[in-house]
Amino acid sequence: MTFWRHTWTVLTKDLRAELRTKEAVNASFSFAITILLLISFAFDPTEEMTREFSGGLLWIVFAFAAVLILNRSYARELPNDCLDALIASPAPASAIFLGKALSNLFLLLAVEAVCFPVFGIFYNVRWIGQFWPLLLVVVLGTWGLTVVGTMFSALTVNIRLREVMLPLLLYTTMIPGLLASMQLTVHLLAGEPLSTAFVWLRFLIGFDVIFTALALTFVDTVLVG
Amino acid sequence: MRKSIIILIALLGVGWVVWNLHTVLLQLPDDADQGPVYRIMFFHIPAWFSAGIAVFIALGSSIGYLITKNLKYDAVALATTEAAVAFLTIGLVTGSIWGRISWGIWWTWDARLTSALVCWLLYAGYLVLRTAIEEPSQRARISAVLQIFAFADIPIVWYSIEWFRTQHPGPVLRGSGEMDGAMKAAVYANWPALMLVAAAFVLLRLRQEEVKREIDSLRRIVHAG
Amino acid sequence: MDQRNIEFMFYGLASAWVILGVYALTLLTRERKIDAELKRLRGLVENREETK
Amino acid sequence: MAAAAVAVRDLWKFFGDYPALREITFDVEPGTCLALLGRNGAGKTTLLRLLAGFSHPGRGEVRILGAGVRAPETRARLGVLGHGISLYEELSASENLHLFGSLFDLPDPARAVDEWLERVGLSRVRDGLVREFSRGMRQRLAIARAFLHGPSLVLLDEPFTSLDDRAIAVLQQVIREGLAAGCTVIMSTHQIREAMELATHAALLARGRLLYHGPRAPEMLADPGWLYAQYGEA
Repeated sequence: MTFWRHTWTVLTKDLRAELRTKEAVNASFSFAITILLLISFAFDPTEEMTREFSGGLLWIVFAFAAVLILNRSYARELPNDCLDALIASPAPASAIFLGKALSNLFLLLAVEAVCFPVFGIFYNVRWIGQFWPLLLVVVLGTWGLTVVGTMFSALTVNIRLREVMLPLLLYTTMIPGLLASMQLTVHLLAGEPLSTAFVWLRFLIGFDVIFTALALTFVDTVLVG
Repeated sequence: MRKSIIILIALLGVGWVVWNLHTVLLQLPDDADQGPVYRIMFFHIPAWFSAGIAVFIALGSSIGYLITKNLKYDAVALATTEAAVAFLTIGLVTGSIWGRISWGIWWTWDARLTSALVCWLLYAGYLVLRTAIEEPSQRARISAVLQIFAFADIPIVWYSIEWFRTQHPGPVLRGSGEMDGAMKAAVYANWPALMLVAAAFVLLRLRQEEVKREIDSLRRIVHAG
Repeated sequence: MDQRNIEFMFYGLASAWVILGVYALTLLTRERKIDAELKRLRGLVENREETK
Repeated sequence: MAAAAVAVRDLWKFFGDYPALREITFDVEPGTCLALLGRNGAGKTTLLRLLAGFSHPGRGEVRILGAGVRAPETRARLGVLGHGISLYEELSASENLHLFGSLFDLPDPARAVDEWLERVGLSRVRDGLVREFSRGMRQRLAIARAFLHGPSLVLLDEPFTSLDDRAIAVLQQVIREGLAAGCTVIMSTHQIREAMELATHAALLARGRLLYHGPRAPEMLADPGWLYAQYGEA
């Protein structure tokens, strides 16, 4: 019970601090839209072919946008040595981690929520009919992205080249999770029911569970030297 | 360990590989379907096995470091990961050259190739991360956690890409017996030989890490005084 | 076709040796570098103790 | 005999192979104030970080109020004030304190926050963002943050460095009241005179070793350099 209260405290703290300045969210959002636009130059969005794999492109956009939010996640604790005060408090490192991961999830979902309609218009893709299954897939995929990313944000918080190391480590580790999310999204955007791609859904859930467990286990080791 | 012993092990390994090469090139007949090019397999397959073993040892010593905080385990993890990356590179390059003849292309996004490439990226990322951290204890701790994450990712990567696409020939050593007994024996004979070479690499690297630790403490003395 | 087959066999085997050689070479250059550094620092420390 | 507030046994800390702290052993009795002296790089901050549980010792053990350093009950009774102020620029004074109040599981965080804002003289700007605060205001808020949960052991790293006069007065007052209420204080410091006025004990660190640990002698108050001179550290 206390664990969840601590999680909630950190979650609301991070969201409030972020929403006051909107530094990370604004950067992430404009970056996402720019990439959506750039990709439309690389692949002709009016072609049937492009529409077929555009669900996969969407996840590349999300992965790029995520790094801008994730890089700030633990780095925002650095300026006044706030991380020390958090570690010194009775809240376990795993609760702090979970609060931060949930806050990142929320922020990233907000960016994605704006991207989806823009994407639908740019690429002439209809996704409203698949809203609920799509929401499930997006939440699961984004959770994988944030839980691994928040962990690596903690891992790289005190090192040189933090901004470069995070995406380098995150993208390689995320390949299976991104692959599953892309498969499911393409499948759903083609108008197929979720039930025919059930293996991928199960796989994505498995990915999330494994990395959430690993992160919660090792975050204390990473933060307390 | 004394340098001369390491050199002896290296020479023994290299000599053994050369001896095996003689058997492979002169005594074994050409493969019925593939022609002479299949002889690359005598390097390709044992290289993967050796890399696999190195990766296991690296994981074990990373966990060992987290439990004991003894920097020797960290040095073992580093040395074996480097050897693993070297052998993974051999596996990728030889496989690619073999594919050029057998499949007619240098690279194909088939399951095994892709998984192998992702593994290579994961461990290369580990080596890059190490270069970004100065303080030895912090470096050991953080890279040990990353090692665990990388290892956990391998089976997940494997399954995801296996489902995604497959073109690589199935396991040639077991099952339907695609490979002739004498050839199989030659593959197995080359494995310990390459392992000896790998062992020499690891021992040399370990020695270097020891010297580096001595350099570090000497530096402290010079700076302190 | 057969000619190419044999040619590529040699490429494959050679590439494996080349990669092993390159890694061995990086190990050896590093060895030389850290040995020199060790010698330098030992000299510094000895000097310091003599002057003390 | 009651358990020591802090019991340190054969403590070593390594950075790589370099021992930043070597065989440190000492006890701090409850209700006393220990001034941790030593030059830059002597290991004062490293020792405080170990006591605060920010890092694990290489060898040896620290017991705080009879429990391990990372135990939640220890954390709840520990107040830490380090080099940084550990406050969030984007949050207001009261939001900052509320955050730590709830992380420390205070039964009535709102009351504690009000009380402490009053004590450090920031009640009127309680809703102002820390970003807009002057240096002195930030420092006073940091003091409130460290003492908010009524800790029984307070660790202060160079507390008087770079404080303005008003913040020094507030901190001295808060420490005095804490000591009177049985709280234990350990502080590292350069400003020997201010520290010595409060300290009941003193300890001297040099190159990771504990050279002296004992009651504060009258000489120390009269001549701040006395301890250093005694142990050849001057």
